[in-house]
Amino acid sequence: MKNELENYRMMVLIRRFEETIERLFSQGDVKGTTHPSTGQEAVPVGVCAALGPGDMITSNHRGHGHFLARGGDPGRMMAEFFGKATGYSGGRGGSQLMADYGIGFLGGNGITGGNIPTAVGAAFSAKYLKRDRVAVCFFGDGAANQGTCHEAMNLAAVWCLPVVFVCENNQYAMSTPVAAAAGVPDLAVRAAGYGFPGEVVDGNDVEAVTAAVGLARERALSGRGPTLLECKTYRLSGHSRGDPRRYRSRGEEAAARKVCPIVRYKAVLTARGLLDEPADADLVRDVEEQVAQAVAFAKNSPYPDVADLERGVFA
Amino acid sequence: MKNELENYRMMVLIRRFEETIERLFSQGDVKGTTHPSTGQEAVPVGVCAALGPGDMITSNHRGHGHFLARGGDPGRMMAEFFGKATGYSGGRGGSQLMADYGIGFLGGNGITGGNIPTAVGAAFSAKYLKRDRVAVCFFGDGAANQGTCHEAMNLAAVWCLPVVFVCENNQYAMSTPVAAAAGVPDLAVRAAGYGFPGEVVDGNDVEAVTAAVGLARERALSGRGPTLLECKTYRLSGHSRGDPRRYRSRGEEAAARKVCPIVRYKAVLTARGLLDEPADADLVRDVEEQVAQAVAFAKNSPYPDVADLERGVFA
Amino acid sequence: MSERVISYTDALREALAEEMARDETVFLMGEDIAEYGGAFGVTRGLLDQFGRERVVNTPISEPGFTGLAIGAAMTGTRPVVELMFMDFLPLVADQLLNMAGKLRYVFGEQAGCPLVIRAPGGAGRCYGPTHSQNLEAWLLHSPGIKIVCPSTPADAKGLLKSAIRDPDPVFFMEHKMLYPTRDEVPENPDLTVPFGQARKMCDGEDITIVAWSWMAALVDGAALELEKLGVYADALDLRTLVPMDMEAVVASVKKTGRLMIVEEAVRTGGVAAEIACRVFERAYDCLAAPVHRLTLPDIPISASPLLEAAALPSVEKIIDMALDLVDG
Amino acid sequence: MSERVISYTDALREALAEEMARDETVFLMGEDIAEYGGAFGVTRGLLDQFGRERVVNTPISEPGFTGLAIGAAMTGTRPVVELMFMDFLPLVADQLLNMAGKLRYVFGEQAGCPLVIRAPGGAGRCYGPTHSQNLEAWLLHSPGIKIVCPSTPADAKGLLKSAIRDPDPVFFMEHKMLYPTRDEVPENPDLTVPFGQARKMCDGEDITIVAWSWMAALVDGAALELEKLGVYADALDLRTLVPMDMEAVVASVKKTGRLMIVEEAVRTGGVAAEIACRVFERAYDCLAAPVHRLTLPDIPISASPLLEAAALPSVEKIIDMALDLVDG
Ligand SMILES: Cc1ncc(C[n+]2csc(CCOP(=O)(O)OP(=O)(O)O)c2C)c(N)n1
Ligand SMILES: Cc1ncc(C[n+]2csc(CCOP(=O)(O)OP(=O)(O)O)c2C)c(N)n1
Ligand SMILES: [Mg+2]
Ligand SMILES: [Mg+2]
Repeated sequence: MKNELENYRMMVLIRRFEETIERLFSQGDVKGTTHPSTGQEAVPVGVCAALGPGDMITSNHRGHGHFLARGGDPGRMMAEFFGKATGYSGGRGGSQLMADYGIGFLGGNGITGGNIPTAVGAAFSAKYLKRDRVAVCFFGDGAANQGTCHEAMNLAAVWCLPVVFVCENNQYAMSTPVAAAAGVPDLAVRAAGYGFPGEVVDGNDVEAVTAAVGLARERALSGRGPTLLECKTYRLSGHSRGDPRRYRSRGEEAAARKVCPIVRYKAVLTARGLLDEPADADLVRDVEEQVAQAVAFAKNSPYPDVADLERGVFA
Repeated sequence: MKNELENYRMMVLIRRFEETIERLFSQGDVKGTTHPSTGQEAVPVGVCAALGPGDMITSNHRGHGHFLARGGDPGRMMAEFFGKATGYSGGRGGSQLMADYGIGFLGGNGITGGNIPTAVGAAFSAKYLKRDRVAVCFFGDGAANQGTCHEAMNLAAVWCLPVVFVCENNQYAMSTPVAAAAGVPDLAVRAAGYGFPGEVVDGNDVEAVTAAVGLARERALSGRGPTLLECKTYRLSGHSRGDPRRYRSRGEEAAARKVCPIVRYKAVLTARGLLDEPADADLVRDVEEQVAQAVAFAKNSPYPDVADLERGVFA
Repeated sequence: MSERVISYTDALREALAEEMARDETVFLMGEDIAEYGGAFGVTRGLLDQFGRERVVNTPISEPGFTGLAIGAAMTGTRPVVELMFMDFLPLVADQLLNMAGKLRYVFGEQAGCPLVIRAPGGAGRCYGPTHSQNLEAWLLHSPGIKIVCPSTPADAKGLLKSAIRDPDPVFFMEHKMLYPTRDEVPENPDLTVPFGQARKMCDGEDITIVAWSWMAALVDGAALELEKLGVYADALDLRTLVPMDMEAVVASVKKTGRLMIVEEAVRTGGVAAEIACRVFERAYDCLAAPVHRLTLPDIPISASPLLEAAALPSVEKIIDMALDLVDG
Repeated sequence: MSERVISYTDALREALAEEMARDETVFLMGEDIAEYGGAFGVTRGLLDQFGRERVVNTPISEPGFTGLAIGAAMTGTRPVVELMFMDFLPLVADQLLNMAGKLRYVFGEQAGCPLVIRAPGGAGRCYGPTHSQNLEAWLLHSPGIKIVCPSTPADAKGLLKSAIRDPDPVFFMEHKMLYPTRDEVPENPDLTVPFGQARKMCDGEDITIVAWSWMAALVDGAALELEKLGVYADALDLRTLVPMDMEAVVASVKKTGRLMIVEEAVRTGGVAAEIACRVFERAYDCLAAPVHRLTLPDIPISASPLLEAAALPSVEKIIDMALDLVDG
């Protein structure tokens, strides 16, 4: 497990990164759309802290946190938003579609639920090639109602594959609250329909997430198959750029902000004597500097060559 | 509930109908393929005995029993196999695609799992139009692993729709035993993942099926939503025409044949004093006559007019 | 009597509201169409007006709720389904191809399926590879599905009303770039626009230019520019692809002898190929030059504004190709 | 050295076995491919030969196991997936269009996807509306997917081997009517058939006839008959649609001046339209007559033998249309 301050710093980095992206969008510096993971930082950070270097992740539309926590370079990510040649996808993918196979990040996915079977496929390869690694899939409460989720979980169960299903239940799929989208309050119970364990995890407690993933990973590596972890959290931002959030109250958001994973972990680390206000201020300043550098890198990077537009469809 | 002898007779009719179809195929009288429901007769007969006249059924590829039990005309069904103009679909549909909306039979479906959402749609209409009726969906153990099954069940749960999901678990999807296709032995447990009741039913006991559907129907009509009934049964025939059944032993089949729903119900009715050998022989002869008439009707019917080939795609 | 000027989005909403008021069996279903009003605001306000029973938010289950809508359409209601992006058409393609489009042909007249699927296609907003596609060519190759693709607010309203009243499954293609466009739209709730009648955007003798949806709007603009350059285009907005008004296209080609088709989709296997092929079949002798197709190259659509624009047809590219064809 | 005569099915099986022996990362996945050997027996015996780890029976979950196969192909294995019928392509269309076909373009060279999807298309066996379709036109309009469609046992073997070795996603179209056909097939396991090279079935000056898959076999037969009638057809089997050997088609049309395309799919929006359109674009001046398309009408395929045959192209219909085109 990474040390506590590193994890705390990563959560702050994700938060600042998302806030910066939102600002750049509203200033018109970057185009398209984006799905911030503000408020959900403990899930990716907690998950990635439990993973080994060979493990593989498939991500969804709300994947900046996943990528950063797995070691994605903020500069190359930022450059992707700016549509620059140095972006992870050279401007072709944008917010949802970046990947770095080298660090086991198999990319985001614009199709809700699309990345669940691919994670199971990565787990299939791992088992087939007898490599000691697991696949991890990040998906939302909304994606849990896609058919691909059902099929992928059942396939993983039948073949006893080393995969950890991480459902980030942030209470909403766009504007739709979980209660209006699923017949059960806890999506974790669905694991029983496939014959593997499902567990509700406090997704705003980074250490609880790491602990749960650690056990699930052990299970997977020892050949006992998949686990579903439903990490309950809250998306503090809008669903995507320009979401007026008419479907919930500002009061609900304010309450959630008070128990956000960064607020909570800061209190924990302070209580443990690992952090104090000056150290936190330093850390935040350092993170801000890192994000500013990422933006500068992106801005200073060249645009892709339009002459290459038709290159790369096939090998 | 229909009377016992009527249900028994219907089971015998389905058996003879399927056997006749198989013979016609092997003689080359009819072309294409077919999926016999031999051995599963108690499910459709038990289900339909519990339904009201306004209720609606969606069927799958193995639907002859469903259609006959719901009141389909054996002659027009047979004519469909022969590709005649008098067939339910005028020769266009064949074995899998016949319908009679007038008796609440919304048709078979060639896409495994395709008919599960449509049943939920029929239930949606019933609720929307405030009609006191339920929709019933017949699907197999194999279809339970399709994404559409998951989505349809969750939708029915969330909107509390009047639908009864009847899973005919006949132990195999084509050659694949349930244990190789699903992570759990009882598919009924999956209902808990949607928040409605799921129950394992002895699908070779026609009265048990009727009783379970009766309760599920009441539940649906009183606004308490869907139910999943997993009816355990056994397909005595091959999956489809020309299946050498390499995936199971003849011994297993012989054992199943001894507890087939017709054998069992005959014993029950005999014990109740409602049936004896002579009466049974009469009944069987009567059924055989009915099937023979259906074949004669089909054979004597005209072929469709090829000039109409392009008609009827749009209203 | 002067017409009101409203947006394409408002025109669509008006059509929905009018048809819902006219026919109680019409209901709306889709992801985030209630409080949120749909990703592009088309259904905004309809929840308040018609209630939750008729403006139904769905879970994210495209194959499931499309199949459900088909089942509903088979049994007495008229679902109007919103698919958040046309890129998700593949998720419901089985339901459309293998069920909705085959029901009537196979089961006969008992099996009506008055279903409308609305979905916004198209690029131009930098939404990237999986939120920018036009896939109507797949549906063109799927018997039993009508395809409607309005390019003006008035057509958006009139064609959506026709779609909802139609007894058959209709795929109703909207476009992200068209939503904010504004124009005159009749208020009369009895007015509809019939299927299968192309709209002549511009009259000319030099070249026929055929398009639909957002590309028709671009062609409309390009035709004006071409006029200034002394090139007179006969510009047609097809409005519906199934049925397709080939009479209008052929008549125009007979007049101009030159045909150009503008399609916002990858080139290979697109709708333009079918149109060109039909023109060759019916007006072979009248063509003074090969048909020109202006399309996307056979690549995914990038998120970057630069790469997206480079791939897409534009007014400039239309003008250049038209000049080329007329000179050539 | 005389070649063996084996069936198309056996040739496919041989290709699978050879490639599995050659490369341990190759595995098979699909419904009922193990004990049952697949609905058409292609994989029969491979379970015994390679074991359950490499011949993997799937639950009925087409979108799921196709997505899984993509994930596997992204991470070091080479899945060869059997889709029981090509009619189920829509169920996996999202996986192919929105994922497999876009990975390399978007994520770059790191994102190889050496995936093969095998599926039998076609009618002729009275399997009815949902088990008889050819849907390659959809894939033609989906960048990033190669399309392979052999019509002979030798090509079945050689092209399947190429497909398995290919670094990109390949849709490999088989055909129910071709499975039992028999012909000479090389035994040498190193021989492959490259993509993008049409096969000249017959040399002639009067008319070019282009086809693929089962239709190529019909054209082959028709060309012989036509010869007896004094009409010499230049008959081309495309073998692969992506990449497509337009050079061969254009060269032939330049020679004959007449083009006919035979496609076993509904007419509108089919592959034939694209081919015709490309020929017009590249060899417009060489055409002495309009291109003719022989296809299915725009209807579902019936189960009845009578109606199915009435809808399908046949040797007779090919001959009639060819005569018509040559005389016209
Ligand atoms: C197949 C598909 N349907 C719909 C969408 C549009 N969409 C993008 S994200 C989203 C909500 C997803 O909710 P959830 O899975 O809970 O993830 P969250 O956004 O909350 O992180 C929707 C509806 C999509 N991208 N793909
Ligand atoms: C989408 C789809 N996949 C595969 C098939 C081929 N197929 C037809 S029936 C069948 C088995 C279905 O099994 P189950 O649901 O258990 O029903 P049963 O046949 O046992 O009645 C299969 C694989 C199909 N028709 N549709
Ligand atoms: Mg969510
Ligand atoms: Mg079964």
